[in-house]
Order: sequence, then C-alpha cells, then structure tokens
Amino acid sequence: MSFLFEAGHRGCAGCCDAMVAKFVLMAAGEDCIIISPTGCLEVMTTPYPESSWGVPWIHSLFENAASVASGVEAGLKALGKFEKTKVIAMGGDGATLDIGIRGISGAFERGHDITYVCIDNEAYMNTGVQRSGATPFDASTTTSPAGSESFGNQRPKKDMPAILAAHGAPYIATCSLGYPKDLIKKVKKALDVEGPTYIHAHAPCTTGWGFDTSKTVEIAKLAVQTGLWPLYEMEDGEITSVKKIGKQKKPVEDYLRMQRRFKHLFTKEGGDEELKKIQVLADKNIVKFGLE
Amino acid sequence: MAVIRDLNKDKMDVVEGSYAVAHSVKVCKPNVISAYPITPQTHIVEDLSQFMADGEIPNCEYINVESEFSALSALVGSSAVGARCYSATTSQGLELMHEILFNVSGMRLPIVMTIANRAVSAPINIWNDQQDSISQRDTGWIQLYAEDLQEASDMTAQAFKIAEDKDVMLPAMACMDGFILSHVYEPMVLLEQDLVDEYLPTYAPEYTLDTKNPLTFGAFADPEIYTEFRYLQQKAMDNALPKIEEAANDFHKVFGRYYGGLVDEYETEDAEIILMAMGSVVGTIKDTIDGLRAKGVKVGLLKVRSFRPFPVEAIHNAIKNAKVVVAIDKNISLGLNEGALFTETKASLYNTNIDMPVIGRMIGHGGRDIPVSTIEKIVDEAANVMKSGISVESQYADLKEELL
Amino acid sequence: MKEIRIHGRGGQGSVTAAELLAVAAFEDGQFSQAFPAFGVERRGAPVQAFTRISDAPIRLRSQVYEPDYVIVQDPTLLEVVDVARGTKDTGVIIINSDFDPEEFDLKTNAKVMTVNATKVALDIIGRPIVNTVLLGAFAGATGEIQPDSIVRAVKERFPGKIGDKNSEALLEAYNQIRGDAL
Amino acid sequence: MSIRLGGVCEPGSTRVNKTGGWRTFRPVYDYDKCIKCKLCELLCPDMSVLEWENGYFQFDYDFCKGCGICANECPKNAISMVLEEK
Repeated sequence: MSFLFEAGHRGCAGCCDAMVAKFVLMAAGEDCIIISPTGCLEVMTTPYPESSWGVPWIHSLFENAASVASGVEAGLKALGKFEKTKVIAMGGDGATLDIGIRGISGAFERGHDITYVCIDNEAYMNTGVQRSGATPFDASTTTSPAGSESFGNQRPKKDMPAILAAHGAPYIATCSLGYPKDLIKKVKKALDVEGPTYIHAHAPCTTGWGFDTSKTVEIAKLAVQTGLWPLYEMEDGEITSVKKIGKQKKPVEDYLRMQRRFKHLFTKEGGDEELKKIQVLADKNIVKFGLE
Repeated sequence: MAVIRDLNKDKMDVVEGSYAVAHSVKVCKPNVISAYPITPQTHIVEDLSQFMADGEIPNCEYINVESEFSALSALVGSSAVGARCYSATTSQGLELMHEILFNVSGMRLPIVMTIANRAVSAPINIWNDQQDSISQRDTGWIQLYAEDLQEASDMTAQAFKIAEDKDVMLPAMACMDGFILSHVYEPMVLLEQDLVDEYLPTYAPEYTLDTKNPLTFGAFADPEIYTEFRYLQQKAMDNALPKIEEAANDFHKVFGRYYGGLVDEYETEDAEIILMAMGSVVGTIKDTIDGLRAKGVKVGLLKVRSFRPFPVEAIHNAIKNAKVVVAIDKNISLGLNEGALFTETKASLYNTNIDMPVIGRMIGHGGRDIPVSTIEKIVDEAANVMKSGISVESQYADLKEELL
Repeated sequence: MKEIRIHGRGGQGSVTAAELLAVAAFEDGQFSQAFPAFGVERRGAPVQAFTRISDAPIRLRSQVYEPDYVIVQDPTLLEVVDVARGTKDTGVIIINSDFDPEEFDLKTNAKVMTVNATKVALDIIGRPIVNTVLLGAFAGATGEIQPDSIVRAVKERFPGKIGDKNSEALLEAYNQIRGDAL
Repeated sequence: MSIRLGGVCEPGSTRVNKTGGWRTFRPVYDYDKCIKCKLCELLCPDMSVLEWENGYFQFDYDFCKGCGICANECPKNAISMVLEEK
C-alpha cells in the first residue's frame, strides 16, 4: 500500500504526529490541500528542499493555519476549482487551542467549508515540552514542572470541541491514534460534511510524555479505556455517538503510571490524593458522555 | 516626463478617495478580497462590500476576517492557489500584520494592499502620517506613495502589474494618506475597465497549490540555504526598479495619465533648494513653490513615489545640482531623531561626490495640518543653510514649544 | 586553544557532554566554552556540539572547523557524517565502537582511537548512556583534562547514585583507553 | 540546485533522507505466527512496512527507526525487536 505521507521525515521514533498525519491522508486521499501551522509535524516533514507531503501543502505561520485555510477555500471557490478538493488545516494543540484560536474562531464563525484536525499531544513538543492549554491536570512539563511545592500543571485541559460546538460547527469528533480505523472513519465524515468541521485527535508523544517508543498506541488506548479521553461525535452541537468503554474500563493509574510526566504522582508525598482527583475527572467524563 | 493629468471634465466624477480606490480594485478583477475594518480605510472595504453585494465583482470571494492578522493570512492561502488577492489596512492593523508581511514576501506572493496611512499608537491617533508603512520598510514589500486621488486610484492597477511581474513576484503596498486622500472628494477619472483589461494581464503564477501537481510551500530553510532566499528577494526588489518605471509608462500609453515612475520632479531644473517628500503634502508643496518662484526663490520638489525599492539613482540624478536638499518626513525613527526619507537619502549620498548639505524636517505627525506657511518656513531654513551652513540637521518643523 | 567537536544523535547527550567538558576544563583551571549546533529535530537526527578550552577567555563564536579532538558517540554516524572533516593532523578521534581503530578508514592523519563506551555504560550505569563515559575516554586519550575534574563536573550535574555510577564508568573508560595507549 | 520561486519542494522528497541509522533495535518477522492482519503496515509512523510475497510483509530497514510499535501491537507477537549490531 502506498501512502501520501512519505518516510524520511525527522519525527522521533514512535512519533504520534506522523501517525495521525498518515491516517488523515489515508482518509482524505489525493484530492486535498493541507495547511499546517508551525509545529513538530511541520518542521519534521519539510526541511527544504525536502517534503514528506504527497499532497499540496502550505505552511505560513504558527497562529494562522485556519485563516490560511479560509483563504485557500475562498480562492478555490473564486477560481471555480472547489468541486471535490478538501481543504484541511492540521496542527498541534498549541497552534490550535492557544495561539491560533482567534483564527479558528473566525474561520468557524464565517462557516468556511474546511476541516480542522488538531493533533493533541498535550504540550508544545517541538520547542521542548512546554505547557499548553491542552496539557492535562497534574502533568509535569518544562514550564509547569513538578517540584517540591508543585504537582505540575494545575489547570484542566481546555475543552476545544465544546468551544467549536458553540460556534455552530455542524460536525465535531474526538478520536485517538489508538483507534486508527475510528479516526479514519471520523475524518472521512468530517470531510464530507459541508461547513467548518473539527477533529480532535489524541496523540501520545514518546519524547514529551516519557514512555518507551513502542508504547505510543498502547498508551493512547489506555487514555480512552480510563475515560480520560472520551471518544464521541457531535452533530450540530448534540452528541450523536460515543465509544463505550464498558468492561475494558481501567483505573487512571494504569495510564498515568507508564508516563514520566506523571511520575511525581507515584513518588511524591500526597501523590495518591492527586491520583484520586484525576480518577474523579475520568469518572465525570464517564458520566457526562455515558461511556459505560 | 512631467505629470500628465486628464482634466477632461466629462470623463470625471467627484468622488471620495476611498470610493475611487475601491472602484479601481473592482476593475482589476480580484479573486479574493480579505480585509478588516479600521479608520480611515473603512470606506474602501465598505464600497467593495457593496460592489460584491451588487454582483459587480464576478469570480471573487470577500472574506470578513476577524482581525488584520487573518486578513493577510487568508490571502497567503488564496494567493498560493493562484487567486489575485487584495486587502486594505492602516496603522494598528498594519502593525498587527508585521509578522505576516515578512512571510508573504518571503513566500513571494504578489498580494496588493492599500494603506490609508495613519499615525501609530500610543498615543492613539486616527489621523494621517506615514509612521505605519515606513516602519514596515524592511518586510520585503514594494511601497508606492500617491500624491492625490487620481494617482492613488490608478496606482492600484500599477501595483498589481508590478507585483505580479514574473521578474518581481513581490507583494506591494499602495499608500495614500489617511483622511487627506481617503476621505476627500474631488473630481477624478475612475479607472476604465476596458483599459485595465488591456493594461493588466490575468494573474497566472508558475507554482500553485494544485492537487494535480502537489507541491510543498513554506518549508523551513536552515543556515545552509536561508541567505540565498533573502538574496533572491533583494534581486526581485532590484528588478522592481525598472518595472515601476515601465508600469508608469505603460499606464500613460494606455490611459494617458502619468504621475512619475520611481520619482517625479517639479521645478527642479534650476532649483537651488530642493524639497523631497512623499504623499499628499506634495500638492501643498507645489503650490508653495509656485508662490515662492514668483518671488524669485529657486526652489523645486522631488516627489519620491517609490520608497521601496528605494530609488537611489533617480534621487541622485534629481538633486545633484541643488545647493541644499530638505527631506520632509511624516515619520520619525526614535533614538535617531530622523525621518526615514532623510536618513536613507543622506546615507545614500555619503560615498558619492554629491556633497551639498542635506537636512531633515519632520512635519504633519498625527494629522497635524501642513499649511503653506509651514513649507515656506522650511524653505527659509533651507535658504539660511545655503548662506551659513547647517545649524540643525534634523528636527520637527511644526513643533509647539509651548506644549513641552 | 584546543577545540573539540562531539558528534551524536538527538537524545544521546552530546550537548550535555560538551557542557560537562567545559565545566570540567574550568574545574581544571582553564577557560572554556561549549555550544551546540543542531537542527530543529528532536531525537535521532545527527547533532554536533563543540567545546573550546584555553588558558585565556574565549571570544571566538564560530563553529569548530579544525578540531584538535573529535568524539563520535554513535558509530552509525560515520555513514552519514564526515566526522573527521578538518581534524588537525596532530588531532585524536575517539569513536564509541568495539571495532579496532584500524578497521575505520577515515580520511585523516589524526590518530583514531576506539572504546566500547556502550558496553562500559551498560555494565556500570545499566543504560546505553555514553556521553560521560566518552569524556573519561577523552581524558585518557588526550591528557587535556584531569579525570577527577570530569568526575566533579559529572557529580555536580548528576548528584547521588547516578553521578556515582557515571563517574565510575568514565574512570573505567579513562583506564581502558590509557591501557590501549600504553 | 537553485531555489525555485518561494522555495517550493517536490512531494515525498524526504525519501532521500534514510533514517534507518537512527535505530538501536530492529524488528524481525516470525512468518509462522503472522496472520497478515496488516496492523503493522497501518501503524508504522515511518511507512517502513512493505508488502512482500503472498500477503506477508517485510521491513524497509532503510527507513525503520526501530520504535517497536509494530512489535508491541502485533496481536500474534509475530514481530520481535533485535539489538542491532553496529
């Protein structure tokens, strides 16, 4: 099988961004244009004069992928070339939830027929694992480090799907590289729905989270099985499907224990209190999304 | 060749400067307009929106972006798919675009933008000066400055022609003074659609985002290759110098109107004192010169039309016989106490044998009015320099000491 | 002034090695300077790091083009990077490998030495972390720095058991490469 | 080779950059256990699982970085990670 995402990119061994990008292109096919903001995916795939992209691809800045995508869509429409070509903005959590949120809000409010895929590895990885708006509670990053007085990041993840649902996006879905077939199905659906659609893909990062390069998929599944990463679809703001975890349900510890960014919860005094708090977060998701 | 106006009244309409520019954009057949409102540019984007609503701009999409940052960012995408792109902004909006200005030029996307020049905050001020565009002079954008409505309107077509030239392929700012030109009504000839179709070829870039030929745009360049990208941009700016003249001459052939190419000279042949200036103050200076000439003062004007690329040769040829030169700036580089036109003119003369005194006078900041008397005062100062040398090299010429 | 160029891959601690070497040289009473030169890649891609040692403060800011010494942390780099480029004839190139120096045909007159740093690290530290081990080898092969200056730098950077194990490993490499040299 | 306008690059051209040298462990198939479920081909972040004969696969050691995801996820443990001799 040939892929529209080529080998030779500089992603770390076991790179989550590479996997999600590969899956998205499996869903989109040749007739798409990708717009990426600055980030690991961008930098590891396009060291001039090389490119891993088998489809038209453009990078402008860190915070304007959604705006550039709006322009691509408008330009294609103006030139009468917009029949089937899918316009996809694809970037990391920092570029999407933090610095690029203004552009996305504008693009979604204007209703451009684009799909935005957020590859959420929960921190600014290319610059060396600094905290982002998507960094989970109690995760240690270089700018929200665990310390004698700290259990790491004290804020919950920003709920981007809810924000874009509030923009009236016709289709939103969370997915995970741990369930590639589900991810590909949802990306296809997002591409087929007219108007601004959003895919929020969970992507465990071996370098940033501190786990062995072979565990990327295993950890992604655990995030889902513990309820910390609920898989659901929303159409016109309503939840229309959910992936039940049922008897697969695992305690958050199984997920957290495998990651260096949560090591302090198992070594520091008071760690088990924090573990309980995280379990509460997971249980809330299970109730809210009806995961059981 | 001196300025050639078209004063055929039955071809003229009395319109607002902004409307004239909006009309010009329309007849240049843009494919994507993407702009965010900001005084004093708003009438341009409002008029364009009405044209769109009335179906007067076919094959065009108008994006009401949520910020100037996205105004230009969107056009990166549109231009890359091969669409002719237009935007308009000023002051705070232009400063917000700073990061993308470099990016658009570096990616060689010939986007055209009208700048309705306005002062930069703080203190916030919505009136005219040229601090905004001048402070973007290093971003790789061509910068042209118009003297009046007719030129501002016609400059739009010229900007597209220059920017989209395959030997240039750089974005361009067509600058007009906010309020003084954007909001003034005066008779002018609206850009003729049939003539523009003859003058301006359709935009057909060599490389586009095309699923049938999937290329990558915007890759990163490491230390081994970055310099050569910048060198090629500078080469494109060098190529733009003759192209700006060519675009002005071609415009004259097709439309019969001419405002100068890189520069334009007024009464400079025998001038002992030459004033250099950009934008609408040029008109006031011309009136002042006529008055002073009547009194036997040998004074002339060098209108600098292209600030980027900076027309060194054209400037030197124009001023080489003068006894004193005064560069007039509606901007200041704080810490140097000089306006950019003055600094760059003076610097360009250093290694030449042209060695008359050159002084800089900053006026009209934050929309302060520039009456003829201010220009006369500057000419007097220049006359004193001719007699007894430079006393003050660069200063404000319209400062209110009492407020300090 | 002596210039050292360290070749490694992202994540192998080449930059840390350069820094430790600079700290050790300062501990040894010399002036020093260490700086990396790498791309934007994270792990895996080839990286270089540089250290300068001198008896006077170092002002030079360029990369190192004619190194006196070269340390190669990962032998697979030899296929992709010209590690010997510009090395002075009087220089020494230290390669982490269990092959003999003669088996490498590096186009250089500099002396090639090898030490199986990976094995030393696995045996003593328990993980294939070779950067500190190779500093011990550097001290042994060149005599530019006292081994206990490197130990002090390592212990300062890695307190406790980790520092102790790394120190033990680097001294082992120091002795091993000196043994070969005799 | 000269810079094209705007520095555009050709599709899929990172293949000139062989990343096989990055790995310390290499994956090896045990074809007796392999049930050709193609999961390894799907998951590989470096497109280093190539179709081989009659539905089986082989690794592209020019590019495989030895991450071990294929071995970790293989439902039949048909892939083992072997220390690379250097």
